[in-house]
Amino acid sequence: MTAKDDETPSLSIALTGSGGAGVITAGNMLLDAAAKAGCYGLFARSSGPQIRGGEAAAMVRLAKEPVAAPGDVFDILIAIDWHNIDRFAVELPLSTESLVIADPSQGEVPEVIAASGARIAELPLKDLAKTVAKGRPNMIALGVVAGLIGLPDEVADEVMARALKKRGDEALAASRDAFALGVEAAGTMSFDGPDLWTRAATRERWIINGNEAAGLGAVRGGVRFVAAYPITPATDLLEWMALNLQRLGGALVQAEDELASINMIIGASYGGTPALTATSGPGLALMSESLGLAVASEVPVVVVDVMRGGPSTGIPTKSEQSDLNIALFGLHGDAPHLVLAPTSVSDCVFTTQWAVTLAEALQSPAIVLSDQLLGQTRAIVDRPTDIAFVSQRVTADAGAGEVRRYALAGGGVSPMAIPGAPGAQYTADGLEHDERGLPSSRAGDHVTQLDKRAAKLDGFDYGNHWAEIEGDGRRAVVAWGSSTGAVREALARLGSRGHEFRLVSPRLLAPAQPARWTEALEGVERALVVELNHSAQFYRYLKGYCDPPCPVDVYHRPGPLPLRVGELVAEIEKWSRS
Amino acid sequence: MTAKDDETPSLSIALTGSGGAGVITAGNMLLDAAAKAGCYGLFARSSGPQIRGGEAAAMVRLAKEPVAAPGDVFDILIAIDWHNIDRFAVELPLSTESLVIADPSQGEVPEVIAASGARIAELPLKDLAKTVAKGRPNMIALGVVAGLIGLPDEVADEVMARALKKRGDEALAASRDAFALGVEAAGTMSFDGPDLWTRAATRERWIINGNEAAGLGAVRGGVRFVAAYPITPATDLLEWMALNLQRLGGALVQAEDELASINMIIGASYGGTPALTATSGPGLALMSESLGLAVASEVPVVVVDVMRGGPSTGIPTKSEQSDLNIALFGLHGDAPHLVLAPTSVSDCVFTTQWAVTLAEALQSPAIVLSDQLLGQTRAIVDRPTDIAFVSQRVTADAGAGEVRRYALAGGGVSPMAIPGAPGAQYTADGLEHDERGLPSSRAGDHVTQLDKRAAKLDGFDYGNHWAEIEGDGRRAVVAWGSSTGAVREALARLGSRGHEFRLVSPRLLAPAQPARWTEALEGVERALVVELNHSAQFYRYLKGYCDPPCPVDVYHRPGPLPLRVGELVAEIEKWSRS
Amino acid sequence: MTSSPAPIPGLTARDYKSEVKPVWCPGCGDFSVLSAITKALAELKLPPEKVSVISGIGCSSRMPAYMNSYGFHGVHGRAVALATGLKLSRPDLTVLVTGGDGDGFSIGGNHFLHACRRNVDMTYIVMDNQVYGMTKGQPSPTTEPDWDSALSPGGTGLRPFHPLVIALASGANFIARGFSGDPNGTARLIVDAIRTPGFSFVEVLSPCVTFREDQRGWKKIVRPAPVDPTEDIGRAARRLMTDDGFNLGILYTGKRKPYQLRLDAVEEEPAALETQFVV
Amino acid sequence: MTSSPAPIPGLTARDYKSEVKPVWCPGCGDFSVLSAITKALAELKLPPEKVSVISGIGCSSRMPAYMNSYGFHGVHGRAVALATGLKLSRPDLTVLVTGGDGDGFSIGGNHFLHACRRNVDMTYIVMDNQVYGMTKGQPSPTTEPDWDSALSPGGTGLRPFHPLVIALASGANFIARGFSGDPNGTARLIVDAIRTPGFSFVEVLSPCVTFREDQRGWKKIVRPAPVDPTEDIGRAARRLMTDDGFNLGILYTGKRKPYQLRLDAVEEEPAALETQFVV
Ligand SMILES: Cc1ncc(C[n+]2csc(CCOP(=O)(O)OP(=O)(O)O)c2C)c(N)n1
Ligand SMILES: Cc1ncc(C[n+]2csc(CCOP(=O)(O)OP(=O)(O)O)c2C)c(N)n1
Ligand code: SF4
Ligand code: SF4
Ligand SMILES: [Mg+2]
Ligand SMILES: [Mg+2]
Repeated sequence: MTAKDDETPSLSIALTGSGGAGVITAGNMLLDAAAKAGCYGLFARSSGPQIRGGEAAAMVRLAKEPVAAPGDVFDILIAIDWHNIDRFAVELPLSTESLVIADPSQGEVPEVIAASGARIAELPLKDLAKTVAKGRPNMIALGVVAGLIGLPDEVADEVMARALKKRGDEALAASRDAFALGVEAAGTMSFDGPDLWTRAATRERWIINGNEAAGLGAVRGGVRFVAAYPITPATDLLEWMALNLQRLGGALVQAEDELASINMIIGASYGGTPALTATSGPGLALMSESLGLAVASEVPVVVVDVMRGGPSTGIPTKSEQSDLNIALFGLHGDAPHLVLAPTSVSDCVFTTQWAVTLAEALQSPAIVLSDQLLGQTRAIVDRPTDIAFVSQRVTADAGAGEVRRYALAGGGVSPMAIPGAPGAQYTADGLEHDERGLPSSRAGDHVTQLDKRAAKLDGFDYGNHWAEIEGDGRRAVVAWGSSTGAVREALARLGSRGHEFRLVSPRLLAPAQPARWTEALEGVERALVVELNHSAQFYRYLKGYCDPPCPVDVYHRPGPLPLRVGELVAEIEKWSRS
Repeated sequence: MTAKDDETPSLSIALTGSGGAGVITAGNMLLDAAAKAGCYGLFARSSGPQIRGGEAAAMVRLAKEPVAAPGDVFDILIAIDWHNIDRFAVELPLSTESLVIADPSQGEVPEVIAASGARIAELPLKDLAKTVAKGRPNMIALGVVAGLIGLPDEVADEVMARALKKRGDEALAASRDAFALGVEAAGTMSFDGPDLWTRAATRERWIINGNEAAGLGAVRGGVRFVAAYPITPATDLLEWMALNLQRLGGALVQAEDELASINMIIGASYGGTPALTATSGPGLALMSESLGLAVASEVPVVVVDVMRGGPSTGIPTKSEQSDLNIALFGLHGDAPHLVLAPTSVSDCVFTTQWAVTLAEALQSPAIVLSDQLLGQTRAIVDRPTDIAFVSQRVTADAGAGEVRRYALAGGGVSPMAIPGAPGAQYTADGLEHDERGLPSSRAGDHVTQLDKRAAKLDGFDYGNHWAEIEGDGRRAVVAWGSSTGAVREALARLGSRGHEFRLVSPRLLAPAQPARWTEALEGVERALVVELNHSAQFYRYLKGYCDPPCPVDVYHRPGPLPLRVGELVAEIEKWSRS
Repeated sequence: MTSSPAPIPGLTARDYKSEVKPVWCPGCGDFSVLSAITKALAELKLPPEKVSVISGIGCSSRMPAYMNSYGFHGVHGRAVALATGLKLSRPDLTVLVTGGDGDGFSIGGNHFLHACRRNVDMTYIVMDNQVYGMTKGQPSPTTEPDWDSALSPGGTGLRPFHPLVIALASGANFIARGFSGDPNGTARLIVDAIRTPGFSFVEVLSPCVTFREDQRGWKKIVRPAPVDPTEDIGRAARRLMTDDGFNLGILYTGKRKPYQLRLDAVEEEPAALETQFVV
Repeated sequence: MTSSPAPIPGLTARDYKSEVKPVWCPGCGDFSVLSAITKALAELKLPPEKVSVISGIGCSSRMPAYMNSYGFHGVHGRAVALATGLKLSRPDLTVLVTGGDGDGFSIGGNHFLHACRRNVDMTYIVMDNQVYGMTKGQPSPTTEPDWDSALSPGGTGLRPFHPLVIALASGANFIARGFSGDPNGTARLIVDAIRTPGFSFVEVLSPCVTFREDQRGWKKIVRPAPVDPTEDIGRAARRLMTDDGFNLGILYTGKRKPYQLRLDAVEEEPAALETQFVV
């Protein structure tokens, strides 16, 4: 269906089927091919709790402009089968303009789908596949989609050839034939979508997911040591690091648990190597005691928390922005540290790189709040620019006289001796200490060191990177992390309807930036915070720490469903009339 | 020195000396004797980082009325020696009206002490002790104090007899003789203090510290299982429990670490036994992942956090109120739970008992924020009343048809089947689940269960226990936990000077009580939060969660020095003119 | 070891299974472990409501939901601690702990050590597949050093953790190894484990057909241990130190007294404690 | 074992000590362990700045501050993990870990297990006083079952944890026991521990004179192990299983290759990784 006039021209396509049906493969190929044909887009997957053999949905959105949120409804849903469709139909919104392609051999179109009023086209995918030697329904489905949306033939072919290189010529031929059958079948259906293929890429484009992007940002920032314990949805970030660090003279160690991984990276960083771990909520919780050690002993480390549904084990495979509280406040005692949130898949590169740089420059732990949505969505993006930050760790020169590890100089950043440097030996300590690092329970030492650790973070000039601020309306919408994408698109849609809004999306969440907040909201009558959690965590934080200069409201709800542009347009419109 | 007219008539006495000098013994005996003589009072100790042989100070305050904070200055300081006095002189404020009694054989009165301008009286404690067979200087010092403050002879004798019972007659005789020598020596000194001995006790009086009080509250609330790992300053609470639970058919298990202790109590509580652990900041941090499990699986448990100086290992033996953030927000995901804070040593009984009751009734973890100051201060108090709370755990009847463990009934509190009950089997789960407890990643189940867990806490009627509210001024001072005592006394002092203030001290910190807050501050023009931490944690929380109906300011500073009444009087006066 | 279980009147294995369909991959060894456990319970004729099955996180840790007993699906690595609190406070219950090699020996290693030492009366069944199944194929402590995976390209290079040796060294009172391909034999081991007072440890080789295809070959390698169960800790040590990981059966059974709390002491009321405070 | 250390020209034990006065109680065994460590370093002539001493929390864990090397006084129980990160990323440093029995075997038990298995080249010295000194006298995993204390009135009733057996069972490459009353002998053990590649574990019996007065009697009980160091893991196992805890000397020394990271691989720039993303 063509987008409404005020919508970003885009197409949303879902492929569903039970495990083994190959919908994820087909979805990935669709995205790859679309990228080659010059469009932007996203690929997200949803799957059941089974490790293998469960149902899955491949959800692709293609657009002429960069997009960062799922479409409001799927224009095309092609179902290889209806396995467990009840469980995730809610993730696949349809409208009367949607086209549903179903294989009659898989039974009737289920009520949850039919109820949408979508047009139904029947196609015997399974039987068709049997007409091709080794043909598979998923490749037919891919062909149908390609045919419907007008994907140039040569790109699909190129992508198939690359994807099936290892499987041999026979497999490739089977796929090609099946694909062609699909394209042919599409010719019998009517579908009218935007033409996404006209625009040639002017800049280099990448396909990357947020976990890879965070990994790349980390190594750009200098990280060469990673210790970690697997956890969904952070594991693929770790796997990317394990493979890629090898090429840079770095390495990843699998730790026995998260208590070990955080301590291992503290040890490596103390030894002079920028170090990182990645985890999700349960692992972050286990790290909180030792994050406090990094604060007190002033050792830079970076923890990427790829958030998932909470609390406790929660919903491991789905997204939510509910670890903000623990990231900000999960350490015991007064323990100031850095918290950052990437604002999009490709911003995971920048924000993680910046987090490493800040951690190093400020000798502080930094927590990066990514989430499953950013981490596991593959996106077609412009190549993220390569920024060379100037600040870095201040080290103590060897033999330059007495070295006071925790000296009250440099705005709270004291030169850090690296083991091996002669004459600068000291003991890093989590006990309260004096300037030399010797344990002290004196009130004077306690307050000076607490002041120092807060001042170095509060006094640093974070420049414009602290937030993305766009537009100039009298009303502002504040989003953070993965919610930014959907809010940005919603504001654009509202903008084209003549309502101007300001978007404020902070990348730096802690230390709190009350002055910058006030500036960002200058001239704003009223602001709305948008976030994906149950207890409005950022909204509360803003009110408690930032004295916003205008009334602030909030629209929030928990995951696992991502925020949709249409949902936000409706909410923001309602709010803006309030 | 007599107290100024507006001050609570009281006397503050410090005894100092190196390890083995016995000042702690003497201080305890002084408090015990004073209690027998019918006065109120406090005993706090300060010691160096050494386990044995380090310097120590016994700090006693005696008064006609119940007191909950140290005096502004010490009226009497008696030093057996000056070992490491530099290190803790700041904990021993003196004025020109103070009397310092020093043994000339221990060298000159150190500059930090002399600079106060206090009167100095010399007394050769060590030499005098030698004149008595097995005489010890600390008993002479006790005699001196007793003589100066007019402690009735018979009570001192009674206390000595009891304390030395096990050591035999010879030891008792030596102490008595040394004590008498001290009393005699006091006769040669001039000291003019209030008479504290006239008022006969009308109610039963106890001597108890906050750790014992919390223990008593816990067992009154029904706790019969404790699993814990030692940590200063919570260990003595655990030791009290270990001994006393035995008499009640309960027991304490020493766990291998805090990860085990929190899980052990979750297991015990799941099995139907009200269960508790106690720890301090580092241990609480380690428990946060599993506290989230208790939230999600709805298992009641109580964690008493006896706070100490943070962050990290910090200052283990000294007090601070800096674990509020982690107690409120240290769990990953949206994880509503209970947080309470006792407002005085004796309120540790009530608040802990209430915490157990609430946890049980609401099937929620509860964190009780005590601190070193409450936990380790021995206080003479009126017997805490014995409250029988009516609410209790709602259990599922065996065989009463299908049991939905997480049914959406009862305002969010669903009947909990206890293992052993036939026909009611279920699996408690930290994964998101449906009403039956079966794992679910459906959006609908997630939001209903999140709503349920929040609603059961938000909807409960906490009655008047939620806070102590006293006085009726247009200005209010808000304190929580151990700060309440000093604030209360400061407000009384200001009150007698004609300035009326309202005191608001919340006992229930979470869930946030915005409506009650508004009510408590009704008619108030301006409020001041007072707390002992570096980052104004409660102040920020109040602003973020409670929309206070009037402007709120804050006076806060970190530990380890306790808030003093004089300090607060000055700060509040300054503020009230603002 | 008890003799072959006779047909049981009354309760059958079915009575210990719930209606919930496992999320396990078709062919996963854990299905047979579920069978073995329920057969063992049927053999013991334990009322389902007097059995509690406690687990952490992992494919294998999903076990409790598939059973008709009480269950607790806790957090990763802490099941043994949770079970300890339950059993100590509720000695009347039969407590089983079920989980995986990652859950039990990696993140949960400390609780495993101390549970063996503490010797509380429970049975710990670890479905060892030498891999993290649930997180899609990372090496666990029992994985061979050269097993290639995305997280450890080329292998970890680490000596595998030997669970039975550690159990023996830290004091477990009953040590056995079963194989999911032999649910009847495994059921017999579990029966004995439950019957033996104290902490009983049963490692069950349970192939992960998805990430460790190679483990399908286990059925050809496993064999009954060519020795009798022993009570001699020295003999057991020698035997286990040289064990290749595929000997099935009871490998050690001791006589240490289980750790119990004295919960039936004088029944006083809390008020009785107050005298210690009175001035 | 090396021969008795000859007088060392140049660096002496003093050069490895800091100016900080220990907080230890007069008579605490840990003073002699400090001496032993500094003597060992002097014997090895290691530049102080190339040595890092890592610890957790406890009386014994205060060690780093008393030395003139680099140090890290981390959190309770995690020293071995912190040291692992340091050594893996800085193979040029000599890394020692020092701590107590509570720190290492109770809260730190899992890292101990996995460090033995991982076999990173470092030396772990545990001052075993069979008590929690710093928190004023609670039982530790190595405490006898009948030792009375406020937290465990009448004793824990638990079988003591045998650190050397666990070290052996989990793969430590060098296992020795020293006694603080014999600082020279202990220094020699530490020299050998440092020289032996891989994870070396040295338990030093170090009396807590404040909470375990009875340990003053240890000096009469300890004796050199009546056997030679062995490389045979089976022999070592048998020997340790029957050991009464007072045999001093090297009890096992293996030849396993230490775990190292390949950090000197192709030195590419991050930009080289970007091709994988290009459309
Ligand atoms: C604290 C924490 N860290 C990590 C995880 C992620 N996680 C879930 S299961 C698992 C490992 C499972 O392996 P195993 O115990 O061997 O079970 P299997 O799936 O192989 O049966 C991990 C690492 C988690 N849930 N919690
Ligand atoms: C997480 C945490 N839990 C508990 C403590 C309290 N704590 C400090 S030292 C210690 C035990 C020390 O015993 P050990 O390691 O044997 O050392 P020792 O003092 O006997 O030398 C404990 C429990 C802590 N600091 N951190
Ligand atoms: S991933 Fe492996 S362990 Fe998990 S269910 Fe599948 S086969 Fe079983
Ligand atoms: S308490 Fe014991 S271990 Fe600690 S310093 Fe004193 S003697 Fe040593
Ligand atoms: Mg496994
Ligand atoms: Mg010890």
